[in-house]
Amino acid sequence: MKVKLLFFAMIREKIGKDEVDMEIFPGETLEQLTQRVLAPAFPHARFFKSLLYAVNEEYAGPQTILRDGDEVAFIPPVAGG
Amino acid sequence: MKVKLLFFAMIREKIGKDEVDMEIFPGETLEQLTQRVLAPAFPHARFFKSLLYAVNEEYAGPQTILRDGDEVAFIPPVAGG
Amino acid sequence: MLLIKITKENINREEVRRAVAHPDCGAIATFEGDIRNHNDGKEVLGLEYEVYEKMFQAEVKKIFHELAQRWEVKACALVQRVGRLDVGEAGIVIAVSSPHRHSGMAACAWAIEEFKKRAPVWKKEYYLTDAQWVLCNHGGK
Amino acid sequence: MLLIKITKENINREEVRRAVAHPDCGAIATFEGDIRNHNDGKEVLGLEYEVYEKMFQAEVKKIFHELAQRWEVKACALVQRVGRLDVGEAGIVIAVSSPHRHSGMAACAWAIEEFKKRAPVWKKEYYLTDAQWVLCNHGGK
Repeated sequence: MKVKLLFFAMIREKIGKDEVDMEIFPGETLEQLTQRVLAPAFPHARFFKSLLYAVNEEYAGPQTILRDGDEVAFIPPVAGG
Repeated sequence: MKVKLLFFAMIREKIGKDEVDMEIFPGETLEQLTQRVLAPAFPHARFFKSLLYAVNEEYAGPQTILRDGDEVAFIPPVAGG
Repeated sequence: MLLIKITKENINREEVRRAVAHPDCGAIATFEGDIRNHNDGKEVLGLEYEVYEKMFQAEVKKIFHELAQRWEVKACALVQRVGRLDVGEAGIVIAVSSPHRHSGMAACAWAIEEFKKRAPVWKKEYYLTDAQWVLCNHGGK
Repeated sequence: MLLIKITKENINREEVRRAVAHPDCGAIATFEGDIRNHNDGKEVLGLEYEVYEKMFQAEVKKIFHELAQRWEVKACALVQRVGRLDVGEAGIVIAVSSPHRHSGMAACAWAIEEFKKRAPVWKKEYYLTDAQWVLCNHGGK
């Protein structure tokens, strides 16, 4: 099962890419995926507290279970217009 | 003692002028002047209930006593921009 | 900065914006009042604005002065059209700039309400077969 | 009528206004967010906007849909600038047209607040010697 991850703003800069394709485990949640993917680059727990997620262009909670083909975006604090 | 009267909108149209100079009595109030000047053209008391006044470009109450040289404007209901 | 203007020409929106824009300010709130094609169930073909010009200037200045005491704003501008207007044309544009967006929007909304109550402006609507001065309730002061 | 647009060019304010103007409507409320020369006590030289474009469109559509359920409005438009901007340039313009002024101003003010909370837009500020992504609290949904 594969999902596409989208990175924006400070996450994009830290990761050095704006998107990657990634294998996920069956039943893996957004939160679990986030820990695998972002924790190495963002060691501070505080960062994750302010992080939101979107799955297929809709805001989604951390417990959302991912499905094959999902487009996952990590949404750091938005700044609006 | 003389004052200048300014007419606007439906008052201007009814009177047929946009301004006139007028002699006033010593101690004459805005309300008294209004009755003398406008009552013949506007027979309905309802008209006067919605009428406001300005003296020298400031809103003024009906009991205001006029002074020589005042510029008096009758302000029918405003419509704003 | 303050722009208060009465004009017989089309209102120049860019002039209004320029009058309030400032590098200190993140927000510009604008209200534009356009001539509608109907009012009170009647078709409106156009209208005529009449203004008591000197008092208009004085009264709008007072409104902006009060506004600046209530909200943190940088600049205010108001342009009122007079004379004959067609449907769709702008009768008034008000703009307020402020460091932050909340104060600007609130101040602009307040300014329109005060203006509609207090500014000596009258409006005659032209219909298919007749015309009429529009009577709104007013407050004065 | 609905205009939702992301652009690398200067925002065309007249295009925004035309998108919402309608002969039925007496009121156009507009909010413009400009780049300020300072933030949090630091001098700002310019900034960069980044947008998650597809989600941006979807989210703004939702905001306008909710807005139309709350207020009597005729049309909404929103244009967001992306890329590098200088101080004084407009980052966003939102406009709402409505038959009456109260609903238009209230709807426009509400739209900005929702937009700032929900729209996937990020902002990097450039200072004299460094740069920083601006962290605002956000709500999401």
